[in-house]
Amino acid sequence: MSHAMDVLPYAVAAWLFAVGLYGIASSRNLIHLVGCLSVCQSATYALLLGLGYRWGSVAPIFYDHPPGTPAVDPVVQALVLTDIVVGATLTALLLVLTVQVYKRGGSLDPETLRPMRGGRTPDSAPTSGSKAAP
Amino acid sequence: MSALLAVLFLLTAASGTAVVLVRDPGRQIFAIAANGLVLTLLFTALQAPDVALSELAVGVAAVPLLFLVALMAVRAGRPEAGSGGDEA
Amino acid sequence: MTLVSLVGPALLPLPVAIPLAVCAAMLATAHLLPGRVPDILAGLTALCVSGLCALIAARAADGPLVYWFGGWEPRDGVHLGIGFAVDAASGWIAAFVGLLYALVFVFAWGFFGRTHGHFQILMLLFLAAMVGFCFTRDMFNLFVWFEVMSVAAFALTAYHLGESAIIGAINFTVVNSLAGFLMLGGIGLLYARAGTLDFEGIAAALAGAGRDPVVAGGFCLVAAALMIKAAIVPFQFWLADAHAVAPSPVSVIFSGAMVSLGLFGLAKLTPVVFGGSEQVQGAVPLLGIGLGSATALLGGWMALLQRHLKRMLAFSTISHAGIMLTGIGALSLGGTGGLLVYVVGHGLVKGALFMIAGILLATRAGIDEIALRGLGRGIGPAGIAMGIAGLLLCGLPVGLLDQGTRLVQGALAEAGYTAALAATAIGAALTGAAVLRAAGRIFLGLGEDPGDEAGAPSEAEREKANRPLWLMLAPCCVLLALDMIAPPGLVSEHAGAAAAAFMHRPQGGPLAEGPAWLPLASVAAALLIAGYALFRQRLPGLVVRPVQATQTAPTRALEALHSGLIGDYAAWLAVGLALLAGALAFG
Amino acid sequence: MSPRARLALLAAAGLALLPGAAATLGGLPAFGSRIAEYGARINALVPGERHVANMVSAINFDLRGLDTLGEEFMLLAAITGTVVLLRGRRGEGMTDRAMRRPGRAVRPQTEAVVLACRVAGVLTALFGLYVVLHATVTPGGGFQGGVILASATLLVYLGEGYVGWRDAVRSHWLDAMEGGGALLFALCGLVPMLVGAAFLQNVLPLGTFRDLFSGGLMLVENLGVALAVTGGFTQLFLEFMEETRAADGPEEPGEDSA
Repeated sequence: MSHAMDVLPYAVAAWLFAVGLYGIASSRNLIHLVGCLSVCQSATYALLLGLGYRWGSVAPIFYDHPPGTPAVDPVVQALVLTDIVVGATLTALLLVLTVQVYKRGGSLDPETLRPMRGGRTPDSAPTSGSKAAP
Repeated sequence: MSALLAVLFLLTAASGTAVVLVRDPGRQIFAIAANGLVLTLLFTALQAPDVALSELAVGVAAVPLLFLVALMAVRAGRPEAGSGGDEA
Repeated sequence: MTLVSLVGPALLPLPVAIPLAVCAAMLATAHLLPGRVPDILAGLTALCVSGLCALIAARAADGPLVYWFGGWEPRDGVHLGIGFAVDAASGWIAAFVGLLYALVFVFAWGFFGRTHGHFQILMLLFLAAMVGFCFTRDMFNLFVWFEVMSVAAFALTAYHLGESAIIGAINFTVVNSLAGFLMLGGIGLLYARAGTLDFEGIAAALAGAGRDPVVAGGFCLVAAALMIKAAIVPFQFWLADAHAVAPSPVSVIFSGAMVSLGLFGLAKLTPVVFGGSEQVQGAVPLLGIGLGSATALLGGWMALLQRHLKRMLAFSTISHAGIMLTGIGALSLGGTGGLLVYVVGHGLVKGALFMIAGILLATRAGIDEIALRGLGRGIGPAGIAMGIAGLLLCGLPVGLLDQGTRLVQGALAEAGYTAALAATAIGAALTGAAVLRAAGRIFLGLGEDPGDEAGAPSEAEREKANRPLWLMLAPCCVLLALDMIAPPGLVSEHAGAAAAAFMHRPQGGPLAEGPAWLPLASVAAALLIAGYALFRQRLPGLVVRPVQATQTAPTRALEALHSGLIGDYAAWLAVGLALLAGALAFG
Repeated sequence: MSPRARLALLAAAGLALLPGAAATLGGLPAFGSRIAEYGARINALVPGERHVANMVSAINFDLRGLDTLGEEFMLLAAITGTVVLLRGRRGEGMTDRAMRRPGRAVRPQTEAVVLACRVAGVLTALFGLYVVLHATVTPGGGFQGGVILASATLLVYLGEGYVGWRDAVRSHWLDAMEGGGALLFALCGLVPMLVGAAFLQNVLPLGTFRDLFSGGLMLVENLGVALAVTGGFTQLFLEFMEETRAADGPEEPGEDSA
């Protein structure tokens, strides 16, 4: 059990979040972006389960092993279960939104889809007079 | 055990990176399913069979399926705004 | 007070469980329920939640109530289950949230027809999650309610299914999902260090932590998540996209309760969980004062630039969130007490304003300030309400919002943060000015004739006009009245004790109030700015030209920043994390 | 911001975060060295106190049942939201019955495919039921089993075709299942309060350790979750499939719901 292994799981978690964030920042397709978001989420799985592991322990299910056998942390596993549900719900919702936005905007590229800006008031127009460019 | 876990963690990082780098959504679905599979293996190795089973049902089956359906809907659908020149 | 004394901790799960059970039953029988039943049921449930929370809050005045779910009480100092702990402040905030929902259900009466009660189901879930968020004393449970809140909010944002609404909802969903992941990561770090998820348990484990990078990292991630919810610079971008496009009844909840709850959570965790961490206690003033002032100014400035009413109100919410954050930054009983009062006052006033925007959308089929010029003449009461709300927003010395402002400003003055004090006053003045200008233009027909400018650059919007005006106006007036009738003595008497219980600190003396002239100065400045905007064409060019010249560059830059691109928002999120980490490293 | 400027900003922020992240991750206990007090205490205590073998299920349904309650309602919120967002345009009444769109030939499936899907569907459903029922003994539980059960209904779609599937699966039944399951879970919390116990307190007989019917109230909660998840995920699949179909036929006149 080398020293590198001591932090590898945590480093992998940090890497997954960073690479997912990079994907979101650079994505040109909303469906791809949703995939990147799920990568960010898998960072939390890796971190939590990594924190709850102990060398030489069994799963926290005392069916084949008698109670009292050293087992890994069941709490983080319960947390990750909830997390997976969160991930599935978010993915479903985002994909629905993506499909709907395509039906209206005709594009999946976030660069060409922009939310309503509403324009600015003519009073605050930087150019002279009230002819603000919307 | 240590080597196996190290390999699985590195594979997780690699498959996650692949999901980001495969920019074509059609191919990305395979990367997503592969990522789900790697995570399932990792969870099993981390002594979390409950989580692995969930990930198998959700990450390998349900979520890629949703992606696939969304992609099909987008490929087949024509936007109402009447912008011509789309596929299909 | 016999009723109150009968209340025991056994009541604590009910405000969460009742709305959940009602909405599950409503979904199960969705296709059987006749027309108005979901409306009535949802409104009554919200009222019931509000009443229960008020009872609990009244009882908690003597000391926090604690409840252990499943009967799992801590054993040998290990917290096995999930607990709720309610102090008076948390209870009153939850009661306020319930009341806001009840009024929104009245406001939205019949608004969402033909939907098998889906709107009511989502709103009740949203309500239950907020109450759970206020009551819980468990980190992961906090996360669960945070996520339930988010998921319900995502779906509600896109309810109209316009293109803007969907893009706004996507931006909102992506940014807030990232917030959820950050929070969970932070909880993982804290769990690794403390070995428990209970607030008090973590606090005890961290008591002698000193400078621990894991604790600092955990705080960084959790605080970032809560600040994203609260739309603090540089995490604020999603808010304007989402609040501007959500249906107005939903916007009332977003601005009135959801955003402030992010700050409520931060205000609770900072002293209760991280009280023992030097690093956190050093960084919070830096972050709260710095980011809070920046947010107050930026939100106010951006609000003044908008002609889309709901977008303007959204930026004003950002500005007020900044003011509230400075209250946390003061790290004192006064600052936190002020924040708690401010949350309620701001929620009441901002809720009323979004209702007025909804009234305009329904009766005048428009939301663009320029296009609506003079069109509000037929609905005078709404105009009066908007004027009053605008004045309250910038600091009219009446009511809850004003008392919150005074307490926050008092705490800032006491701690010697003069710049932040000025920022709170200026931010309030700018947002008030934007509202007053819009009220003057829409309801009095002031300002120059827009000519062909009148065509709104955004897509045409309207909301269902199937409700009588009085039905929409009544909840709006109730909100404003509630803000204004709050007796000053009551708040100043109890705020100190409530804040002490909220922060788990010994009670101090009476809370300091800010200089009395400062809110008045804000009001004067707001009137001046609004007047300038409306009567600009009658002023000599000598005055107008220099003012315009100074506006050009910053205005352009700010607008370019709010690009609406999700990629940009992700990059800013990383910048915000770096700022938090920097403050923790040097604080 | 141009994409390049944005990535530069992101990279700068990432670099600034690097030392802090390194310090934080380095400060964590070495991977695999120990587990938290909370988890260790549960492993030691719960098999005796609740007679269940699966600690994760015990946490999900008993010790931290409130989290699962919230999670179930999060799912409910997401699925209600999905339904609202997808039906809003299609018009609500459309999804309650099978639609036979004109001009679209129903593609007959070969006997072999129908048979294969029926067999596979039944097997998947049985496996799903197995996973649901063994929640307290072996890995699995209502959530995992529910997702598998929902997938089984998809095999009906493959085998019987769209119309057969729509005839078999009615939207309001799914609503009833989803809402009913969630309600059952909520009642599991509320009913013990009537007898003076705490919310979600396990008041039922606990059964024997390693037995299928061990865990008391957990079994009921598990059933509620299974119902809610099966109904919810089937609804989700149904709505998504509807979306691919809507594009095949002539465009329906869209109606906004609000």
